[in-house]
Amino acid sequence: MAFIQVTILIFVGITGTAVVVTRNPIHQVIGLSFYGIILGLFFFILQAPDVALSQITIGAVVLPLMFMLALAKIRRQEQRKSSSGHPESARGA
Amino acid sequence: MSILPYAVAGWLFIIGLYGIVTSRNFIHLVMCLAVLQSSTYVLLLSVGYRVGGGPPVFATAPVGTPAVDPLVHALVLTDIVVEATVVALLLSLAIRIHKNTGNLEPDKIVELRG
Amino acid sequence: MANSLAPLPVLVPLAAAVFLALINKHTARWFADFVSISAVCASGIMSVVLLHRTASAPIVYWFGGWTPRTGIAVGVNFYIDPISAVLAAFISLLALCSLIFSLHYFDSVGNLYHVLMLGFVAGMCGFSSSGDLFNLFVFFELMSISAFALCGYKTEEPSTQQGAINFAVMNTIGGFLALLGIAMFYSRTGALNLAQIGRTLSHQSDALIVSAFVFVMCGFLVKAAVFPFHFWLADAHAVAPTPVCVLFSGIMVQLAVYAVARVYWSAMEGPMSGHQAAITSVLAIAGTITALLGAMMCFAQQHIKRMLAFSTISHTGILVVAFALLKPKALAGAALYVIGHGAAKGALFLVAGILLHRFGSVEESSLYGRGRSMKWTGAVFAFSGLGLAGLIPFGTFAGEHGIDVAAKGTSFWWVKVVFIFAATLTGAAVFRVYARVFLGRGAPNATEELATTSDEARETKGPHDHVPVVMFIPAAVLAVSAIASGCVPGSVAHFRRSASAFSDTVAYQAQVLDGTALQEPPLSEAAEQPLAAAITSTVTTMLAVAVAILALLPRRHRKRLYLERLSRAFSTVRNAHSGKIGDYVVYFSFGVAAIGTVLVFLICRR
Amino acid sequence: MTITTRKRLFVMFGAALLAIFMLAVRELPEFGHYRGPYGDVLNRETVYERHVTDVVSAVNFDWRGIDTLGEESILFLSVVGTIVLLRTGDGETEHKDEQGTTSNDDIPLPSEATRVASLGLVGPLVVFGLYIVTHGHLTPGGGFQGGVVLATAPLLVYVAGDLKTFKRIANHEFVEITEALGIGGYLSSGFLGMVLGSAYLRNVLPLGTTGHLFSGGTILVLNVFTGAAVAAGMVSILYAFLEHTIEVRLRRKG
Repeated sequence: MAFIQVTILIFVGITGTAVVVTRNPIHQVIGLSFYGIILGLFFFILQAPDVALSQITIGAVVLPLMFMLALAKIRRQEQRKSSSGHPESARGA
Repeated sequence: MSILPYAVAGWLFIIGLYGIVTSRNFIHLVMCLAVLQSSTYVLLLSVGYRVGGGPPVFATAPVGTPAVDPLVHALVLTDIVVEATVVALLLSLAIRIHKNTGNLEPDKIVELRG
Repeated sequence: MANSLAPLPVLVPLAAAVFLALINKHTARWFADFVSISAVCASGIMSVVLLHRTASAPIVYWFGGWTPRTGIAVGVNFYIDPISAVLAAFISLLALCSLIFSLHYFDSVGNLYHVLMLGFVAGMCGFSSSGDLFNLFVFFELMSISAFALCGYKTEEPSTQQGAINFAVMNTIGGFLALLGIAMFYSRTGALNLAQIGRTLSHQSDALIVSAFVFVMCGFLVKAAVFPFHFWLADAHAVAPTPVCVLFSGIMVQLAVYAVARVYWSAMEGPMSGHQAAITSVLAIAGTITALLGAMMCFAQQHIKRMLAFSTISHTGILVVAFALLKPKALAGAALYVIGHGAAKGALFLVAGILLHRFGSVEESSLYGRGRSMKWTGAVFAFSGLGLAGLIPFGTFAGEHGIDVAAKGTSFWWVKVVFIFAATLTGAAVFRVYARVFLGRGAPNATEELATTSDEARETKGPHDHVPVVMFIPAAVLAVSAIASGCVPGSVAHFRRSASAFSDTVAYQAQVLDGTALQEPPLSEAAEQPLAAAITSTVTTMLAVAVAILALLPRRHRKRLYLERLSRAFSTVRNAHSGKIGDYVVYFSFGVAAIGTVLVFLICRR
Repeated sequence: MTITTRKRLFVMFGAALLAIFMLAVRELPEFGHYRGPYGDVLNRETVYERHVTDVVSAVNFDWRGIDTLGEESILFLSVVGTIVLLRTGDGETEHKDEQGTTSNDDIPLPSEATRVASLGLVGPLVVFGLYIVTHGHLTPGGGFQGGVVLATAPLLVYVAGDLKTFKRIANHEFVEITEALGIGGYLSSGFLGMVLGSAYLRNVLPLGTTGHLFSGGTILVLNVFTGAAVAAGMVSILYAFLEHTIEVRLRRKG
């Protein structure tokens, strides 16, 4: 096994673990994006350009973007709830 | 050393499960699920790799050049799209749950019991 | 090509779904109903035609025309034998009933419900006929995705999302565990086709093969809701729209067991030969626990949908036991059982849907006596309850009898007791609800147990003072099918023959990879004692009625009989069903680790 | 169970699980020694049989085309599911109660430089995406990758702050129709083979010359349909998450 493969693999393991143990979702999203890039690199090294391209576009861009948007949406819901004792929150409870 | 890629795949699966078990936030939980899922990519691509093989593209290289397994690449492509869709669906569920209960903590939402 | 019908039961619903999405904004509700019902009908009719054609030999259909080359499968195939065709036809029947039932349902929403339903049906049909391991995974995900969305459909209630998220997370984890297993199979054999995997593996078995099988099996068993993976099912059923529950409980869960059986007999039969005892004992124990636990949990429920969900868990446990016996005869019984149970359970869920429509509640205590005027609906409910209890001549009776016969003479003869227990308790729960809700018997508020959920929001609009015909008829049809499935002359023999073909691994591999047709397997008619079985089934049903009556006794009588203490002791088990996804994942990892350790240890020690 | 209890239990079971997994993968062929035969057959045959040079695309769109159809359907159903789950229910008045909260909206409008840069990137991005989609059978890439690249183009419009245009591009109706057309096209091209007397998804179009753009028969066609479905699917999912924010920002701008 080539040195570069070992290095990147270990890096994959570490970043993956880091994404999981990061408890703050916003930091986690950044970690996830980074993780996506590392995985993409790993795939590239494994001679899988198709997958690497797909991983970098989806795993490193679209997926974190989805999380960002979801977080933004949730924050907005929270703001709305706190700004005016909104009936909507009462509905759910 | 040669089982390192497999070990990493197993580790990613377990650490993803660990994240889900200990999660206090649905968004965090979904991201752990994404990590768990990436274990399948690593395993699939690793089992199809061949030392000295080129990419399975024969645009410039002539047919017969040693190449890695193209099949697992196709499987992983499918898998990646599946991941994105599952994440999208779970995130919309999480947004909904937050909207209805004002809460994102899995353990605090105990409507269904017993 | 003569068999060009083979992929159509999947493609037609899918095409209808796409078509409906395309014209979504510009079409009326009735048109969407029309398109989806005709698509499901068409899919069902084609499955029946296929069933007819498979009578001579199973159909192997290669997508893209890629037939295998010198034994190497280069494409993906559908393998349609009588059992998978019957399942596909049954999927269509259930989907048809729930679509007709939903004509009055969801008045407020657009046509996306139909799109999801059609996608769900397509996914299930594909899952039942695929002969390729990765393709199986794709269809597994297809049906999962639509099931998640359908489950979370009633977006207004907080419990809905909780149930849907538990469902989605557990099943996704299960799916990817299965994919890990698939990758392991692939790395060893270089094949994804089940027949080719089986042939390449031949008789070798080592830790890799065993754990790959364990991963695939456990991944699918998550969907089958086998202990300890069953926790999500009750949550999902309690919150999913009632017509969707019919499909969840009636066939989706059972399909997962079917897939495990398919994988086993097409690929794992060789590697596991000589180790059957290990598989049998592990799975029989898991199935037994599932059946017992599900039955007890079922009886303890007040929420009717949740109660029926636990009853499904219990009956799936029976199916798993049937598979664990690894005998064609048990398999035939199981196939019949799936139909009989699915129809009865579907009818029960639809009656629950009618109750929800009329009274806006599916809580037993709050419905007390309110169903007195609904004689016919009540009759359907009680009648289907007889089906759950396995009374002769329901399909469940014939199925259970088949499994019993297979278990006889093995060291697993005692599963009969488990079956009786499960049938008694699940039947009793239905009868108890019937007596309280439709007859107004027993104490009005007989329960001091923790109320599980609050009232559900209605799923319908419009007048609620009568039972609409379109809601009643599907329920009645399903109840009649439950009994009809056991009465079709020759059906038992037919299922036996199909099951022995199903479990003929070598013939399967030859047909898929070499294209050699199967010979008709000889019909082995074993001596049976239908009389003894009939008596047992009658006694079981009477027991179920007796237990229901016991449960209806006033509290002081129940105290004297120690029933109260019993139910208190059981509360620990109930509390384990906490609704917390973290807990469920812990149980899941326990289950996989336990099954894996035991099987690897038993099979691979040298 | 509390989280601590769960953690303790899981450490035990997870370790057992990992142990089984490691025991199993010890028996795998050594890393880097793929043994075939499936992949090798594909590598050997694809160029001759299908006149395409990217084997992965041939696997996705020809050898195992039904998997991709299933996967497109998964994407399609998940888009439908997302829309269903995020729909505004009857009892809710989402769009009417914004006056009090718009001031909390802290997303700044982009600077002029960002605007120009983002909008300037849209063109090349679209061209790049189309290139990847249409050359999927020749070089790495294809419907998935190109589709995702195309899906990011409307997002650049969003980043540039041109919300009205973004809304026009990404509104549900347009995107849903593209999505349905993409997957519908895939589904119906499959019937072509069936109509011509062969199996579903049989590649019956002329295969052309290896290495040319118009080669590979249905592989190219399916690639394009997949590109449309993936691009539309991704835009629709992102739009479903963004919808509300856009409404607010548009209102604030006047």
